[in-house]
Amino acid sequence: MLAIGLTHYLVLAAFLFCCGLYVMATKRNAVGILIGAELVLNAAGINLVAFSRYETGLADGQIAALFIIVLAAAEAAIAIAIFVNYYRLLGTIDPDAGDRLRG
Amino acid sequence: MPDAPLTNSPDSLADVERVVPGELRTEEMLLNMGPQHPSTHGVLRLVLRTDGELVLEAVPHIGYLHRCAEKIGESVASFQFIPITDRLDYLAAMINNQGFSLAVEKLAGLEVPERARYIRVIMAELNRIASHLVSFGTYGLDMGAFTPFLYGFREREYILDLFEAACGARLTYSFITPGGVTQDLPDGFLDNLARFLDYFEPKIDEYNDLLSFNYIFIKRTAGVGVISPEDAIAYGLTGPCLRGSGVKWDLRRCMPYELYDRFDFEIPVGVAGGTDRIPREVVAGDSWSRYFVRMQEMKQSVRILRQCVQQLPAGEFRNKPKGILKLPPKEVYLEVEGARGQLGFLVVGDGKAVPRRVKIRGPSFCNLAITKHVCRQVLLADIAAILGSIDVVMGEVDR
Amino acid sequence: MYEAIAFYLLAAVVAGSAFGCVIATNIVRMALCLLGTLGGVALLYFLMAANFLGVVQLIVYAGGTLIVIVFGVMLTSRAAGVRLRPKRSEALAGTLICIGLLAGLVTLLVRTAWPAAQSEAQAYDVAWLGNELLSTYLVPFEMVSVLLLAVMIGAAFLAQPSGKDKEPEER
Amino acid sequence: MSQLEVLLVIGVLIPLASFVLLAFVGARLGKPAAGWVAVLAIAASTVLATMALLQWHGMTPDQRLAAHSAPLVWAHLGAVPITFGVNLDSLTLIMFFMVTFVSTCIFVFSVGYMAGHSDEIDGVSKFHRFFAYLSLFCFSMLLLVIADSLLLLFIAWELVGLCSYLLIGYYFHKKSASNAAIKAFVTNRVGDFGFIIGLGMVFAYLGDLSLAGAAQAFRDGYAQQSALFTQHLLGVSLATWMGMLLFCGAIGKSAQFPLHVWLPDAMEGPTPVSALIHAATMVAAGVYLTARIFVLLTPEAQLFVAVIGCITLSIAALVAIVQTDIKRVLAYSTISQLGYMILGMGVGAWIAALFHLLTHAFFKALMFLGSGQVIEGCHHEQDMRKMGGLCRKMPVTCWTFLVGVLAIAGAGIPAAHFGLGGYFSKDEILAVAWHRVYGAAHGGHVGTWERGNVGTEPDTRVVLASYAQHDPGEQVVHPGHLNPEPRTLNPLLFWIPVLIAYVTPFYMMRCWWLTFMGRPRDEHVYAHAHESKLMYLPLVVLAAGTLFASYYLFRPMVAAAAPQPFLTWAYDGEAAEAAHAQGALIDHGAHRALVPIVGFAFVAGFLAAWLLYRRGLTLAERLAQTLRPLHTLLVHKFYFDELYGLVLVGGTMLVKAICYAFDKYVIDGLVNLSARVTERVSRFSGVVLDQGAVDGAVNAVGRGTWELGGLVRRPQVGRVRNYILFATGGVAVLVLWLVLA
Amino acid sequence: MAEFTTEDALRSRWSAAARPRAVRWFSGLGVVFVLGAAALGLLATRLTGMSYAVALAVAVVLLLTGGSCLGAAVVVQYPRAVGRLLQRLGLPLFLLAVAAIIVVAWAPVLLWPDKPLIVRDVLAVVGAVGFVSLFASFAIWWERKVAGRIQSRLGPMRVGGWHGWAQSIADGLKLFQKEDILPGGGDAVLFRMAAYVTFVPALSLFIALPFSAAWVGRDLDVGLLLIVALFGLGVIGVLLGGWASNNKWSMYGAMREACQVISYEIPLGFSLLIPIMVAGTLRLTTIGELQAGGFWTWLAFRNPFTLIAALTFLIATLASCKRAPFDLPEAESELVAGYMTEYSGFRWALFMFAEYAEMFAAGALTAILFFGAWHSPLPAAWGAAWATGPLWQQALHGVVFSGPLWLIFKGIFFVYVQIWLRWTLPRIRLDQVMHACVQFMLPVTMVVLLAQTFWQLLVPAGSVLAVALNLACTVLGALVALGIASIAVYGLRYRRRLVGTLVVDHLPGS
Repeated sequence: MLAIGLTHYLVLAAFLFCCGLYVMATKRNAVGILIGAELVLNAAGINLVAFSRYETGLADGQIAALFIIVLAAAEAAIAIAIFVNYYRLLGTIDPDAGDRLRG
Repeated sequence: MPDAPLTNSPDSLADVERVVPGELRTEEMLLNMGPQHPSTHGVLRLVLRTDGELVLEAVPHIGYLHRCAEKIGESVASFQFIPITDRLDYLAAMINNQGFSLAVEKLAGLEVPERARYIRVIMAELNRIASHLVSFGTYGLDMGAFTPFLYGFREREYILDLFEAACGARLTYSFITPGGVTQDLPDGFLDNLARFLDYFEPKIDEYNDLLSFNYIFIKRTAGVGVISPEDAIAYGLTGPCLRGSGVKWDLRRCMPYELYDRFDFEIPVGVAGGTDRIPREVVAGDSWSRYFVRMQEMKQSVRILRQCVQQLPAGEFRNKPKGILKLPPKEVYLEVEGARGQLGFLVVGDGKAVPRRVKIRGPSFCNLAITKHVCRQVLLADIAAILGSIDVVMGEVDR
Repeated sequence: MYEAIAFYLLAAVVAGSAFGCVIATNIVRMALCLLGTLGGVALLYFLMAANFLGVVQLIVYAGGTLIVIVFGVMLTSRAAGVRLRPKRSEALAGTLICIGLLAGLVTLLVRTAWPAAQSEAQAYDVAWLGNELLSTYLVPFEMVSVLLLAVMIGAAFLAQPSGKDKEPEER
Repeated sequence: MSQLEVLLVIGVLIPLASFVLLAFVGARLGKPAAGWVAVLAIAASTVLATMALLQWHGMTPDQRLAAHSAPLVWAHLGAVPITFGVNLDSLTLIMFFMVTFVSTCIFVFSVGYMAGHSDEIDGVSKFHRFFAYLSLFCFSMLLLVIADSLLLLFIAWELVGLCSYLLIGYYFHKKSASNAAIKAFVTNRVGDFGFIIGLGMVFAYLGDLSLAGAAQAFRDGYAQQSALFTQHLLGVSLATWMGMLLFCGAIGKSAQFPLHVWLPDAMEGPTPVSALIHAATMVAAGVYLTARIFVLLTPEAQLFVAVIGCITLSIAALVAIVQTDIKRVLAYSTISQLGYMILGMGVGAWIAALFHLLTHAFFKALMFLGSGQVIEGCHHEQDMRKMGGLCRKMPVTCWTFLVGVLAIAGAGIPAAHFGLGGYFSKDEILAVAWHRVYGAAHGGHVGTWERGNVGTEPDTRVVLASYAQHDPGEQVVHPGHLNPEPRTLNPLLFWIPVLIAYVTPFYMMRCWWLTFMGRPRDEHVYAHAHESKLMYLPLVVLAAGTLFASYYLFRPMVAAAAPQPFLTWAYDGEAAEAAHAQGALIDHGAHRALVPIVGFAFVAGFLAAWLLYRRGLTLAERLAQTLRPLHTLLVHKFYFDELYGLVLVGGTMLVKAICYAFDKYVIDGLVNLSARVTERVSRFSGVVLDQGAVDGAVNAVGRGTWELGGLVRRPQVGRVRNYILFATGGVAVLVLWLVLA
Repeated sequence: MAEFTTEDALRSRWSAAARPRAVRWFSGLGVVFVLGAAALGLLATRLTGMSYAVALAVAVVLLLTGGSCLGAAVVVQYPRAVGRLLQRLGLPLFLLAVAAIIVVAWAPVLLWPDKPLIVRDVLAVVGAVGFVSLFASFAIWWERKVAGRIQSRLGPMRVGGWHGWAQSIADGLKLFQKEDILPGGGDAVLFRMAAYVTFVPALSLFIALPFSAAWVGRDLDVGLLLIVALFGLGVIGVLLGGWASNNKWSMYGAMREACQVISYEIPLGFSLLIPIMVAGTLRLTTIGELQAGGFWTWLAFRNPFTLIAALTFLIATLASCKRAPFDLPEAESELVAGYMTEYSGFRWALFMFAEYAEMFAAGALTAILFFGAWHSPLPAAWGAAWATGPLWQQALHGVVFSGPLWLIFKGIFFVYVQIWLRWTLPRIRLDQVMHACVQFMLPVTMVVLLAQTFWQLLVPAGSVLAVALNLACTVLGALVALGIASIAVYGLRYRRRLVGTLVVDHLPGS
């Protein structure tokens, strides 16, 4: 247990991933779902870096994680912009309320 | 949170909550500014309808400092009402004393010795300077500049010292009284006054450099809260607020009382920027103009004071009425030019010492009325700028 | 041993905050928990000798994305006041499924024989990373920059008030 | 890239350009102009396609081989290169031509059709959006056609799905339309889920996602008896699983049996969309996919395909009999015809199935456009019961429609080798099925030929695969024919399609007769009916296409592309033809046997329909009264929608109900039990007990019924989070299975 | 007026019921921590096999924590006695504490540089806590003194004796004792957490902040970025605090803070890129050592663009530290106290600590990036002989040429600049803040960035142009420095005349 290896990180990431999925699946607030997505992305990031650190030794994992971070920022910006509009339109950010497909 | 008390208040803002369909109903918010707030200068309460930083509407609520001054005036003798007038505009108590005394004198037909009249002018103008210094200081404070406040108070301290020497009080003087003033000036007062004027006059330019012409300060105040001359007249604005809009109206010049027709002074008014030293951004009637009128008025007051020092005659300081002063059954309304505008006293006598009716026109009260008109579609920070430039004293608003 | 201590500490922080996200009903608290996770993951990156990544995680994720999220929460805060709880059935199903998934994943991960850890972590120098980014991964890098531009324009377009709303006067 | 490839790629990209143009400046182009831009683009593609087709036609096999170029490497997944290239063979070219040609007709029709629609949403016209979507759809479909790797195919596949969603939901302010769009999308996702798992298996076990590479790896894997063939899951080999999962995609997209429910609902979209997507092209994608993965199918998987096709074609045809909405009749007939194609794939009639696909594209597009004309002419009246006698008002539509009806019914002169497209294609499918059922017993000739004389066209896929691994010049050595003994099929696989071959002409004639013949049943509709020129031009062109796109034009093209299958045979491939010429394989016995069996089916069907409907609806209604249970079953489409409502949505809700019940009846029950025991002891009364027990049971039944009703009632739309939950659940199950396996 | 003493400042604010409880808790915790430290020190290495260094580090932390708890208990129990003690022995005790903290924090780092990094980290955190608390106390006192002088007052004069030096300590003790008030309807957990979320990043950035090439907790290759990242993190705390306060003014403050800090991070980042480009590294020690050759080699004076970048960086840090004229988040005349409206006592103190820690970090970063880091204006090479000589020579080298003292001095100088600006300038309005960022800072920094790029591409290091502009900038910088110095000297010399006090004679009381 004391020698930290790839498995440790992967298990942690798996936990994070499942938490994120749960949050995405159950929170009835659109921002909550976004937060869940961030958790999932972080789990992916941990995995990528862990593999790059313990297995490949190449830059690819880190670069991919870097892109994840950047894309997550972009995603959040767009998502929040959408949510704000959504909120303006519907007066709620319950994603379930948005099943009408029209503005 | 202000939502709850609103419904109970007399001029409820219920219609403020009205939602325009299709508009963004979500971002508007009611904000309670005061009665305890650093930039409302006392217990003024403003209810703001805001959209983010943008203030859509500001409604003043008053009455938190109401002390029944007028009612008291109907139950005490006119001499005894003088200390109450101190508490109206407590930053310029001398002028309050003066206004009420003048009204009573006119009603009772009381003559005032010339020396007393000079002393009255000296006190009134000194107090005008003191009041404007506070206004200058707190306006800086409202704009986030702390230092001018202390400078203003330092200078005011010297004036208060002079008042203290003259009457023993530093805030509520009760010095001017029907028939003259309560005491003659102490020895060396005029010397000290002259020294103060010599010291003070250059300071005004220094403060202009420090605050008035500071780039940030100009940016904060120029073009903010513009009141057109028409609006200013329509809303009954007086004093620096009226003159800031470019209307050349000053009772000391237009309807002279006491000895003001003897002095040589100018009436500063707000002008559009670009000329002289006035910054480009300035529009006549904006906050900066109102503020700057006060700065210039201090200079004119110094000018009047210098003339007083030269002209002050010897003689009686008071024409003391014999016995109790009875007020004839007449009605007198008289206005003087206070530090914040025209201060009016209506005194109705019915042959007794106690007036039948006293009514006070507080300039701050009338000036405050324009807040709702001006504070529309401005930023939150502009509220402080506008309110500070209107410069109300709540003691006078609520009386 | 230090690595182990640090890892377990950070893992506790990360997992704890993630779990906090799961159980929190208040969206702002979720954001706070997310901060814990993001910070913890950043430190985990440090632990894995990916310093640059850790710092970028802090700057971009914790310092940027999270603030955007919190901002979003606050812009929609009137709705946030209404607690939107999931239905009990959803929560239960979600719990079961996620626990099942986690159990499966962990079993798989533990069962798999990963190659032994490299004895010495390669020095992930920033300069090296930068060179890689601008040589091997130049195309994705440029694509990401184009994407960011698009996002910037898109977000600005989406967030702009509709024509009916009054704009504050220009000063 | 070779000249041909360039032609095709440009042909693919032009609609994309049109899409981009319309998406950005479409609103400014205005109402007719935006449509004409799209028409121009697709027409340009058609020209290119025709040029390519002609060029290909004039090439020798060697030239054709030389026209291939190495695909572009897009990325490396591990050691596996992900490549994008053009899959150049006759099938690609003929499909390409068909898609562009039919699309052009439909685009032109659309300009006329959509111009008459007020489609403003919030004051903005959506006209340009419609054509933008159409262009994007064409791009996706063409990309799908030319894709040479499963991954690229999948990408195009999903794009097609997206376009379908957008177009079905075009009238998204109509609740039913947006529901239908979501239904189509979600249903397709179910199929795609299988497809992507299949893709994963291809990647994992074959290590190559290009069509050629995968096929090659499949052969090699079989030769070496790799894990794919030796490992079994639930008694079925992984290879079969892989084929079945890949085929799942086709099930979704081609609206096959369990997932066919979306297609009739998709008629909520504008009629040209129905013509383009839900008749001619998109649904054909599933068949096309099956054709492309044909070489990866094992006999078991192929049997699975055949069974699915058989079930679909019968169910759909039966339902079509009772539909009254003209578009729904066409929709169900589409499903039924797709079932034929899939059945063809399943029994090994590769060429016939694709041939049927092509002919079907023409006549179904023709009929849909005709129905669009009718609907438009009757002011959006879709109910056939209110039509009738329209022939006088819209003659061109009427007669072109009849061409389509004849084609779908398989009209032709038996034994004279003359007829419309449908005649040949359907006949050939049935012939192969007959052969698979009875041929072996009769002749026993199966699998007796040499592989040397297979195909006239060099198997480009194999050659292409060799680019990656070998010198171009080196010939790949094939492992040969390893599974020479195809099993004999169940006779039902022959007899059910035959039966349905009688039903098809019946319902098509019913449709035509009710619409165009007889007396007008609704004066109002009849009085306003009219025909517009811009819209019937495409009809005429398509009708001509239907007439000429027959056996001699299309079939050779398709046949030239027939794969060299390996575990399964295309029983009608060129090899078969060759063998056929030698009297070895499908001897004329099959065809001869078919003549009395189905040769005059169309006559019988037409006659029956005419007899039943010649006096309007009265006779039919009386019949329906007589056969009420059957009629109800058919009108409710075998209760599939209701079943899915119960199973899919209800599945989730069931979990809730179980939890609720646990809470309510076990936990609370325990508490109540103790209370009740006390009560019982204290009251000591049997009456109370009786009442409690009986009432409890009644209430439980009532509550159960109520809950169940609630479950069934709920629509299966809208909850993003639930979809996440479903997906997660799926992954969880998969992972757990991996763990436990 | 009666003398106001430390005692008064320490007069307990605990209610009668709460006081004994507080004493019990504090003393109990203190004893536990101290005993824990002792136990760890004595036993841990033997019993658990924990390494000596770790045990030491943990023990030090426990000791410090326990000590502070015990101290708090004593203060709460005996405010008068403590007050008297502070009055008498305050200054020497205070200096002793300073020395002790520095020694405890840094000695192991310097003595055992080969110890595991985690030990250094732990010690660096201890050092950072010590330094930040010390510096914050000093800076608050100093700010009040400076403000007083600018406003022609004296500032604090009484507490502690000499120039009221113990004023902020007394304030701190007072705040520490105040009741922890939670706003009704607010989110109590978030309200509490927010203070830490702001404080912890501000504190932890000191781990990566080098005081000299050797005096650094962790010399990271991404040190600069880490500090900037931690700079940006405090915003979240402010946002959460503002939200959790359930007060619209707080919310306004928080929103303003978020807007402002995020916007100014862009020009801040662009300005940062200039020294990064010149140095070609993100490692702060390398950037610092680049400027060892006298003040003409300081990065700000390399060429005109670096000079402009230094100025834009200064302005951007002002905005990031929310100091005047960018102090909108807590603008008292508009927002009462902004996001801190509902905070009081200890948590309020945490916010203040964070603010001052950030101020120093910003100042120190300015110094490291642009103004010669820990080097004096003299070239360090001149003192190379001292650097390796005996201990006293080394000490002398640290004072004259380069050492942590110089960095602290420069940091304090830039903090002084911030204080100076705060007490002289009005506040900008929010829209003006944004306009200033988007319409001025952003274009300027971008142009400078481009210009610097081309400069480095086109102008070789030793060319005439480079040397001439270097010289010009240096002279300009020197002139400005001289100007400031001469104004200061002039002001000191003629302060009475400048203030122009007026003593009015013959008045009662004068």
